[in-house]
Amino acid sequence: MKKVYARPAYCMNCHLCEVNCIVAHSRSRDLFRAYKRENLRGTARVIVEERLPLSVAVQCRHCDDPRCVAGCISGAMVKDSETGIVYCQEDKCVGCWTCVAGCPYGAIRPGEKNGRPVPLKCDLCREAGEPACVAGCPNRALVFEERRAGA
Amino acid sequence: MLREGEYRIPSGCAISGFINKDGRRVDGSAIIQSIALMQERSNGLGGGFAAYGIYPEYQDYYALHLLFEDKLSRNQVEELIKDNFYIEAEDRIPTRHVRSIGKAPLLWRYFVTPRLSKIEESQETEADFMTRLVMRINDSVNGAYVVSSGKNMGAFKGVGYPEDIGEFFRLDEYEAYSWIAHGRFPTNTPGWWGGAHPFTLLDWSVVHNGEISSYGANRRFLEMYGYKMTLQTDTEVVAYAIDLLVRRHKLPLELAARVLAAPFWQEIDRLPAAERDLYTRLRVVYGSLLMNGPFSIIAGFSGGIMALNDRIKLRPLVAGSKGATLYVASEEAAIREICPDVERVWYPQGGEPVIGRLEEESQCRLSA
Amino acid sequence: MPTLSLMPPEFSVVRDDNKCIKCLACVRQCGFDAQQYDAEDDRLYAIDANCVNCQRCVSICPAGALTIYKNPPPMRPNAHWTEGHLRNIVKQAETGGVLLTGMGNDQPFPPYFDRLLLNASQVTNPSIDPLREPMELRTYLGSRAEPVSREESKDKTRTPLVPIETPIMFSAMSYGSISHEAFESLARAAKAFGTLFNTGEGGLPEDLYEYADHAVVQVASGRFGVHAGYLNAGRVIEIKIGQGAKPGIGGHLPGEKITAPVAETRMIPEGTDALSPAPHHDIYSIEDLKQLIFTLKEATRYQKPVSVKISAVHNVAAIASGIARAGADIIAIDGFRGGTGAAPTMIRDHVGIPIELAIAAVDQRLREEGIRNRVSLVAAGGFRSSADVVKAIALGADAVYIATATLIALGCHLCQKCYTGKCSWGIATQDPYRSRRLNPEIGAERLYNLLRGWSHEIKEMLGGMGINSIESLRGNRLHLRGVGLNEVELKLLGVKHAGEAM
Amino acid sequence: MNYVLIGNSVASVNAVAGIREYDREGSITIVSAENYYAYGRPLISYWLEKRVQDQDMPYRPQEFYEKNCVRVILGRRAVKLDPEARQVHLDNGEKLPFDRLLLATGGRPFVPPIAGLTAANYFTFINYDDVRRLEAFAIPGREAVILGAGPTGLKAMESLVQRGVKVTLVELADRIWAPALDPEAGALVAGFLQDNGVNLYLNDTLTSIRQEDDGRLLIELKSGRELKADILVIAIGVRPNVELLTGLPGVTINRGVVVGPDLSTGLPGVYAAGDVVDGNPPLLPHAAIQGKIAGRNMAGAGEIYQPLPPYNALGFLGLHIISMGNSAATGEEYELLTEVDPAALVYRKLVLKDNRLSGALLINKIDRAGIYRQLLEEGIEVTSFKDELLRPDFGLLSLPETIWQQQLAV
Repeated sequence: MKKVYARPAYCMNCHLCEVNCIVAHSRSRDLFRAYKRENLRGTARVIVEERLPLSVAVQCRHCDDPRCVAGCISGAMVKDSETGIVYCQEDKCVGCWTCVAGCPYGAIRPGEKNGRPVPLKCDLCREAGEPACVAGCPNRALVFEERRAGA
Repeated sequence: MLREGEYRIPSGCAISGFINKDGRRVDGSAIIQSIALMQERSNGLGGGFAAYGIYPEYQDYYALHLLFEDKLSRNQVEELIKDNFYIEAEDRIPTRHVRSIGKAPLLWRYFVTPRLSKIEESQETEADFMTRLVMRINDSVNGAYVVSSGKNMGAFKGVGYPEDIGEFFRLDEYEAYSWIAHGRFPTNTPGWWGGAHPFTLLDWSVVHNGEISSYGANRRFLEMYGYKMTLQTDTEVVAYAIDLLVRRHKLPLELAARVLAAPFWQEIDRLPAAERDLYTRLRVVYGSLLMNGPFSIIAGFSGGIMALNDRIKLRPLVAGSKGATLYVASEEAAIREICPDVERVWYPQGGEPVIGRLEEESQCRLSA
Repeated sequence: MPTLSLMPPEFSVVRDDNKCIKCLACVRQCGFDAQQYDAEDDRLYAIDANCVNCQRCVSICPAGALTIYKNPPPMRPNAHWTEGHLRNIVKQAETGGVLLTGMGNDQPFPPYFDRLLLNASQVTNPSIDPLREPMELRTYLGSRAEPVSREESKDKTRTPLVPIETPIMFSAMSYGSISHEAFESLARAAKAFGTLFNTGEGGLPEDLYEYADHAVVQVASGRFGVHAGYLNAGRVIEIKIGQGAKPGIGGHLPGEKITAPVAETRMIPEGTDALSPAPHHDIYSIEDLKQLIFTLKEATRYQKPVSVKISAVHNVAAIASGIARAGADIIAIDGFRGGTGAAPTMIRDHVGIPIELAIAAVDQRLREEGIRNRVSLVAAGGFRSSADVVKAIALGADAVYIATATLIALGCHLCQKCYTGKCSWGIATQDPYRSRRLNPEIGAERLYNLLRGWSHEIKEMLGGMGINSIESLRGNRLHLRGVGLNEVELKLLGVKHAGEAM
Repeated sequence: MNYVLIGNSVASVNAVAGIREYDREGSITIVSAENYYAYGRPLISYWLEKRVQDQDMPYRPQEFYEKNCVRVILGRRAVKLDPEARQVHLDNGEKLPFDRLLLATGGRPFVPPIAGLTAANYFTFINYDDVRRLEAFAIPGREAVILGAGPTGLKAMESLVQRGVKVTLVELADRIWAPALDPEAGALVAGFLQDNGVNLYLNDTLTSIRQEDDGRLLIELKSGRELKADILVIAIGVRPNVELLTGLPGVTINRGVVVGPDLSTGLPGVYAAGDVVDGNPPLLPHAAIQGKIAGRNMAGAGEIYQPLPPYNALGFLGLHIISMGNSAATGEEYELLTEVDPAALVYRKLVLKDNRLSGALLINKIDRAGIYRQLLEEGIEVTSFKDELLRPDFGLLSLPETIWQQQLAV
């Protein structure tokens, strides 16, 4: 399947992937509303790790046998059998965070939206086509591509 | 590559020429008839002819056709000529009165041979010596202009429609194995007798239809080799370029044509290795002689003519043949006018030279 | 001990808090520590004095919240004592040093390119549409042997000609002065487009030898990175005598920029300053140059044309003639607008002559001497657009070198702080945190696009002039007209004034 | 191929998915003793709190069963397995033939013998039905006693507190959730609970229970303390439901059913997954993973199940705990890395043994916890980055480059 791959050699630590992710997952899809009205600062589903000069955007790897799905007590977290995308049906999530304990990449963070728990994890912007982090990466440090046949 | 054959423009020049490859000499009435047909391509501001084989009796002498604005310039030139040449014969070029021709300059011709001592002094070849002298007259003698300077050939040109110019110069009284002619629609030079076509150097004569956009580049390249562009027109660069390439750099005429109208790189890249190398070197070394922009030319030389289009054929050029005669002209009608039963007519591709030469036998006969 | 600064900051960083989303991209990207974040107060602020107006923060800010303003001059208006002079004096009063700067001469000398206009066809000859007709920009560099004959030349001391698909090459910028990423971008774009890049004086990194066939490998007075493999790998060898930004001056790459890979490429110890002497100490005269030219040709078995690069100085025509006669195949002339990673400000701004005049003079001189075909002439120094390129070629250049334009294409905003090694755009730096901002894949694309755009524009200008091959433009000064130039200038440039006929 | 899955929870549902990865054709039948489609059992506390409604209970939507062609028999108990005939007998007499059978019957609450305990006066906290019954009792102002302060007891506590019930926790051990929390963490959590109005009696247990005349319960503790309550919840563990296999030839039963590495029991074609399996921590992720692998193996995959150390995420009243492995360990043989911030109720402890992660306990700062779990499960030596482990920016880049490069390339 097509996944987002980080190319650390080109990651310049701007964290714009986080910004674009936040906007893409906001209600308004608008930068200013997302930050200023929806107060979504810090809710990115991609995590830029820094060990300067190295930095890298870490996000869900959409595993074949996802631990987050296996551990989900409510059945909110699923892997789409067609697309392979692992995503959370957010209105089913109860916020137990077993997924947080399960993810080997630490790519799921506990979050909250409108008073409800939301696991902050990449859903490959499954409704938009190209993930916002990739589309907005100014240095092509993130690419959205197929690397493994049949996966 | 554009192969429309013609660039449709209501103005333009007319060119026409033919050669009897068997050496048969004919008078000027046919060429006048041919060029006259294309009168609408001229505007009465210039016409001219070059004829080869017209002076068999002086075939070993350079026939200098000169025009002088005044006596003073003639005196200056004659002094120069006398210094450098033996004059075998000289006379006023015969003309007849034609009403449409305005005031003509003084028109003289000299049959000369260079003084050996002068050539030795200059450490030049005879041809270079001649070239330099022609340049010097054109360049430094105000009011004097060398119309032609080859052997057994001559150019006749002036301000007027070409058929009137032909009448004026009594071309029906000359016999030549090849004739080229030009009717002019001046674009970027004033109507001046010296500015009419053909342009000549030594045996070379060129008539040209078009405007050479690379003129500046061509000119500055030729200047490097001592050519002096004094005539404020593009056409002379063609004559000088051919002179440089063929006479001085010893390129076959066919290859010289491939310099003036070079193949595109994409064509060169497709050639077999040896050819590719040759054509690459030609373009690289003589790139500045690429005649860029629309043109069709007829170049006359001793023993032949060559017609050539620019490489994307932005000006008309037609060729025809019958028996031993090769015709080239701006328009097919101009050929049919003088050869109604022409056997073959074709439109040469851009950059593809059409060359007619005297057959070897007639060459010998004519120079005998 | 901190002393009172006599000068207020040159720039103000203004943040629109209504827009700022505090993503901190500006803080992370500022190469000069001007952008700051106070985590305790969750507050962003700027240290204006650090700002060099490189615009990195402005460009990266997703909210468009940043603007950098030039502060008003810190004094009464004074036409003689300009702000620049004041700042320089104060700086020198503080440091006692030589003023250093980067990039090219930024002073308001007359730009001749802007006083030249091009011709176009109307009626009497057709203009040519480059979208419909072939339009040829291929240019061959090297010495042209004449006359041409059917037989190939037997002369084994003739170096081959080198084709480039557009008359634009990338000028010398050394690895060390620019980042590996920038260097690689140039190499990749040159290869993709079929032109050449120039290694500058710092050698060619081992991992980029795959691009060597598109490299002009430079041999400069420091001889950094020069070895037989390097010379033989390149397509053209260039002896660098001078540089337009600093004629008569050597180079100095500070030790901080000599990282391990740079040191390895340059073949000098890591962390040591790389000093290029002002002259080549084996070239004190034209015959010495000839020896070096033939040494290099011998070392490469006459398979590489040799270029000699000089600054455009007052006697440039005669010097160029000498270089041609010394056996160079290419002469590169770098005008006074040429850029640099580091130069003394006074030199950069006050030495040398405009490339337009230099190229006109050299081309004319070589033609007068009948040796123009012996060399290719490459013009460099401040080419800003395809029109500049066209004008230079019409003046007589075979091709041009561009460098500042390539850096701008890669993100450079001409802040002129290359010599600090802190380049926010990842270009003039060896700091991996900064250099990784320039993804060579993107850089190469941008450079390719630049070449593509300029080349297409050149084709359109050629077509307008009614010619379909670049060689018909070379030295074709009839297609140029001067505007507002005096007689001496017109004569030197060999052009007529606008309004004069062909 | 006939697949019969006994039990209707995450193990069975995952087994369906596992089977269907390899076999799109075979018929699958699920037999559920409960009257509900599979739901995640931990959801019951959320249901009681009304944070989850009835319609959100199912673990998978109806389409899941349709898409995978699963027949679900609800409300029927499998009472007998006939290995000869390869049939399962249901409590209504129906006989289901099988080629492959999965035992995923889970466990049932362990209820100790306590004087006075009757079916009517206590609750367990395992099933949907448990909380449906409890719902009517759990009304504001009432008092509840919960026996057992493990995960189940704590979740029961949370839901009751949220419903306005006053809760008292009674725990036999010396601290809350003793297998996961060390004493320091236990104290931290105890303090938190007390701050939230929960009574807590440690080192204690119930000895008797009696219904008073007012209908309330009088509960006597071992310590002699007497408690009055309206609700009693017993939450001290589960026992595997192994009856179906008991006594069959080839089957070994300890506490649970003993399985081989491929999750097969000793009976040909019969597999087991989830809480019924011997030695398996009664945790949802483990059941799900086993179910998936058992399903694949039933369809012929031949996959090995590597026993996983326990890991669990538990949240109550806004406190979040993730524990894994040997999280309560304290002994000399362990190296402990800790970060404690009592004011913020933050406690992070990593248990190292031989420079490998042996356990981890994270309270209220649980970001990136899965990386620790991975290090623990894979037994990765952490010496080279030990000082990174508790850094606030700990992440993949803390690991050796070869590892994170590989991780990012997945």
